Amino acid sequence: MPSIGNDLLHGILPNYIGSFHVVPWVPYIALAGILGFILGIVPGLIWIERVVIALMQDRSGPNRVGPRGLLQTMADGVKLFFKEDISPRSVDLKIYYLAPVIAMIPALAGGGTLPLQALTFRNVHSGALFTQNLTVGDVNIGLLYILALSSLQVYGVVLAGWSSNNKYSLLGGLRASAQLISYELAMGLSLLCVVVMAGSLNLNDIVAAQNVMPWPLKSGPAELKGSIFSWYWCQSLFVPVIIYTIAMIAETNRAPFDLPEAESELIAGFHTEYSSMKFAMFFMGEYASMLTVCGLNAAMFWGGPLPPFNMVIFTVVPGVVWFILKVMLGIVFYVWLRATLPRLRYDALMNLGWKRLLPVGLVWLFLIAGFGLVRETGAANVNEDITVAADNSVDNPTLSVHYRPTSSTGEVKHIGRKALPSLPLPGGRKLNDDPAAPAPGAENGTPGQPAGQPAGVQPAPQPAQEERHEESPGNPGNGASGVAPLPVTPPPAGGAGRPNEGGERVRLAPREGGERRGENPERREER
Amino acid sequence: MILSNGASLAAIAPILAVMITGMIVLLGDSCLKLWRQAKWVSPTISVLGLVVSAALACSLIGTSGQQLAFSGALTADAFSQACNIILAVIAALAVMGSATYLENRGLQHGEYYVLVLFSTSGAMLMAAASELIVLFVAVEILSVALYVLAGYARTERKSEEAALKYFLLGAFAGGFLLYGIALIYGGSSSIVPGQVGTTNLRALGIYLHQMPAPNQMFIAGTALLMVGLAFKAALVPFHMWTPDVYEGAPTSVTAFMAAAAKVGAFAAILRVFNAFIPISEYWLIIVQVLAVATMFGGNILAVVQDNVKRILAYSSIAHAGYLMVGISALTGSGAATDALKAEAHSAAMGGITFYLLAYGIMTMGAFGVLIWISRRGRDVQTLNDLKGLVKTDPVAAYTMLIFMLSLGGIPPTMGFMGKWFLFYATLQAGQLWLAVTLALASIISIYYYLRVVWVMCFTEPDENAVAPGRAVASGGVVVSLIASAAATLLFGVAPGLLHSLMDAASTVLRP
Amino acid sequence: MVPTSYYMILSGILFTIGVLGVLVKRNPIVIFMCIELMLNAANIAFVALGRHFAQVNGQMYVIFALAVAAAEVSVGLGIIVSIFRTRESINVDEMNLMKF
Amino acid sequence: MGNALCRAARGTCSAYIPGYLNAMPSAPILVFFILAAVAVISALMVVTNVNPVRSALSLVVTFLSVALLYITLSAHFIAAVQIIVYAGAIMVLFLFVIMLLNLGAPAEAEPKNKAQSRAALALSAVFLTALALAPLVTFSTDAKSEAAIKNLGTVSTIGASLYNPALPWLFPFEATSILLLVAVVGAIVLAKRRI
Repeated sequence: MPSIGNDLLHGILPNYIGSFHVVPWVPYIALAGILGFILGIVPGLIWIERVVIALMQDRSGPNRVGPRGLLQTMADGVKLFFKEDISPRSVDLKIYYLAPVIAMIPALAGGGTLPLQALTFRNVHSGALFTQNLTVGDVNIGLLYILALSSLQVYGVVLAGWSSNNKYSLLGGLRASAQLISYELAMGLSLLCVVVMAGSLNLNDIVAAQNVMPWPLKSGPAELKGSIFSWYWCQSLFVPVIIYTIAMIAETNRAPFDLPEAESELIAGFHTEYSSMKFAMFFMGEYASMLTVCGLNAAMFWGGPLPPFNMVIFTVVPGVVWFILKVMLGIVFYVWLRATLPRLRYDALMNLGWKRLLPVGLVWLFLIAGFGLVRETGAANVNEDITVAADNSVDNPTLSVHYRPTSSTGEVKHIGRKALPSLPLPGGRKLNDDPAAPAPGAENGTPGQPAGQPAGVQPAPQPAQEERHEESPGNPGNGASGVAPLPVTPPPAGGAGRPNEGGERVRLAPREGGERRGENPERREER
Repeated sequence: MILSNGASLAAIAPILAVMITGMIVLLGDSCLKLWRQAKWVSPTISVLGLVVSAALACSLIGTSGQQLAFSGALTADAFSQACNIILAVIAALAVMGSATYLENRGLQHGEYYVLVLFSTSGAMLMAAASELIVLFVAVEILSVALYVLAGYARTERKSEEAALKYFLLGAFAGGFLLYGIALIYGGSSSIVPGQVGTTNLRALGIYLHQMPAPNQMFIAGTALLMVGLAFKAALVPFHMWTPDVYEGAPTSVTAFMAAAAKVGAFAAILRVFNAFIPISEYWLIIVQVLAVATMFGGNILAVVQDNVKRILAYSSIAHAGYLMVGISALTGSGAATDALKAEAHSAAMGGITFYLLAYGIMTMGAFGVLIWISRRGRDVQTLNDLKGLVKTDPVAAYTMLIFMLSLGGIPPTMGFMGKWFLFYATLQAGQLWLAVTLALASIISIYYYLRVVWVMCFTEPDENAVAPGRAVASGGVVVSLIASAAATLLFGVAPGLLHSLMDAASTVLRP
Repeated sequence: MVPTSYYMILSGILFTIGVLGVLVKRNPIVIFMCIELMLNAANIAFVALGRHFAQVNGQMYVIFALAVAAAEVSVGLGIIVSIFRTRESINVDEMNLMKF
Repeated sequence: MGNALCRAARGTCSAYIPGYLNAMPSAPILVFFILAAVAVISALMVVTNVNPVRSALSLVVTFLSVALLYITLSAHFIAAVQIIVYAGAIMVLFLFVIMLLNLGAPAEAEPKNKAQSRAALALSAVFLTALALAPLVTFSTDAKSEAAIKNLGTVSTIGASLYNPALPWLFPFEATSILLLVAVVGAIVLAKRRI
């Protein structure tokens, strides 16, 4: 799956010099779309929440301003905007003003790596088709980026609580920070299960890894490919999805985990002292982060932009619509929980996080990893079969801009390889390795090494490994010269057979690496 | 030779044994109720594990050569096995001495032994580390466990204060250590072919041997590394934390800390400076200054103390100074020929190893006596508490006498033999003035050791003292005291029994 | 490409600020923060040097330094919390039960 | 203009940059200086602030700018981990403890120890010159080509080296688990009311 760049900066400033491997405006579209969507939908979310809760509680809900009360939140927003801005005398002013801003930024930025849609374009000059993801930053650390931002989210709450100089606020802030730190672990573990299955931290790769036949089937009706059964909620990740969902609710401080703002104990918790627009910013930040975590949930466990079945009736709908639909289902789930569940006690909350979710997540991670290891080592042939099957199943794209969640030929090969849950084995299976290359874990891993020849143990990346392999049998001292009995044989002066501590073995030789890779990954790296 | 990963695991079996014992104690203590209720289980298992570790190390010490384990992360050679033996002995003595003491003060928990075992394994890793970052991780394993142990008596302000001081200064030293590693990584590029960096001590030794021309960055890195290690080994002027921490920490912890942390730190210093011998003209003078300052600083400051734990703390500083003399002798800077240099090197290696063992045993013994005579609730703290001990508790007094004589370096004790070996190595290295300084410093030290003896033997018991009566003897402390007293005398008379240990250590070659 | 020296100088400056902070501050928590700053300075140096040598080693060191920092923080803050339980202040100047 | 800047940023086709742009420092240098300035200023604020909470916040800013510096060094994984571990976990713990102990109120005027401060400043000046000048001498040559380093920081490279039994990182990685175990046990021993 082509990426706009290897890192965030390059992702934000796409490279459009040279022939068109990427379409430069796509990330900006995604950026505008995500920001606009998050900021624009929040009033709608509040309306949805109020209406759904009213429905569940069998009452009317908002029905005065606008049709069915649709404009009620607009009116509330206008009111908040024009309200007098009160800042209590004893607050720490700078931090007091900074806190709502800090609360909002990570929530808005968190959507930056969400996979909205895979777009297919035709190069005007060569006529070749290529796929590009509608993502702001299609980076190799996409998941880590979201986790990093979500870990920054706690600052808004903590600082608001502290700077208000109010004991209820302080307690709210303390509770929030403890809660966020605790649940981040369980959240990370559940997401790690997905990473182990997909073998990538890039959310687009993770979505692509779900776009295969559901696991036990090797072939079957094409409608099932990438269908609801092949998403990770169903592919032996039904426990992590539960853990993630609980953790995500706790991370966003929503009912039934809304202890930081428990009105019966702490008035309004960390935002007790906040009014008017600053309060509104907390409010928007909370909804924005709800959208982000639901988006992550959709991408990680529910197939992201994939339609529930690979049938024309579903695939005509653009993937981004499916994505939004899944996010909205998550939001409704939030509201449903809020309407039905009572708030937890604080110790119960901590116990749930540390004593239930964390161990279960850990055990499940081990299971997934072990399971993946067994299948990885035992199923080399199956791997090839699936690759071929995936190749054959590609239908030729004809439209120049073609809304289809799958991608071009090279990509599908890659997806085919990803069909099996894979553990990153020593020897480094790489995502964008040419699928024709031998499976690294099985053949080049160290177990088969003769014990007396540690010099032959290969360095990490695939291509460099082969070179080393040619040299090493003839020269057992290579890479070991730093270890020869000390004063007796000082290592030779040349650079090639240098010790392991030096460059050669440790250096990962990406230059040679690039040449040996297939055309597609090479292009990807250039960007 | 490079060991395969399986062989590497076998080569570090003593370390693994300690780690695994730690985990067993942790699991057993937290999961099994019976284990937790029977207070003797955790110490017994710990001692068993340490004995197994020492036995494994003894069986592996014969392996000759410079074995690089785990692709160069560790050096599993005879010296590291010797250090494993020393550390296992120290930790076993500490565990045996702790049980009663902790029981008396209501601190008896399995976690204590877990932390002792893990920090022992950290010290063992320090002795084996050949990659600097492994050294850093090992230092931190040792230190983090010791920070906690120093503050183990959580309700006592002194203990907490000790923990905080130790922690802040230890972490500060860790910062220096890490930055020093960074600078060495960068600076080594000028001597490593291919203009890349390395932090592998073995490789650095070889390259420095070929091209003893470090650049400024490398020298700056070495200096910072030295500062970091000097903090850990409590060399003057980086010793400020030592007396406070030793005084504040529970006595059993102080004993372990004084012995194990110092052995680990010196093993690491030895590894580092052994690799840097080819550039000794840059650091030798600093090491010698540190040695002299540490010997005199420690001894002179000890003279004016009234608190026994502080006296022992300063005495441990002084002993670090003696060991630094041994490091200086490693270079053989004054020796005329290469053969003489090699001889001085092996003499210094043997001497340092013997001294580490001697220091460990006699320190554990001296603190063990304090533990033995301290009564429920309060520690023996001041010299006042020891007044007339020979009348109230003659056995304890005579045992203390042995250790004091040994610490002071008076024959026929192990301490004397240790100093003699160091003295001999320094002479071999052609550093006569340093040898004379060592002798002078030891003469100063005899004053305060004999002062303790004088207080015990020639004063009347103090009514207000902590320990007027005979202490309730307990199995562990008694065994540990008997063992260390016997070892102090035995190896003082017949140091040849440790011949194989010293020989093994001296297989660490000059680069 | 930005020369490696720039990064090294930056890391030197940050390290010095860290050392300075440890020496002049009185609040153990802030002292501890300055120590974290020192570790970070070392990390910058590692990564910059690793890039300079085109080695992945530099980043490996950082991973270990991060783990060590995390371990130190948990224990250090534990000590500070427990010290605060027995006395109401944590100013290092009041840590004077033991004097030379 | 933007196009040209972009090219300058990539450092690929410098020949096509119009003459007037050659006088400008290239974009990476600018980015570096901005980030470095932020890092240094916020690091100074850690030391100069009397309020521990503000010190902590300044330190968070330092960590974030250091994370961005890692990105300019193409160490993406380290950058993400820096934010997650340092900014997201360590500093939150710091803030948590500061708030728990309620140390936030600006401390009563710190007793200034003039002699100590001066000694510290002098010492720091020495350090600064030594540490800052040493690399200037050592790194007169420029770094390796960009192609050689662009993949150094990816997750796969890091993972493949960290778990490669032929490299010396596997053992310290395992040893780190002991360290973390010690830290966990230690934190509980120290902070739990009843063990």
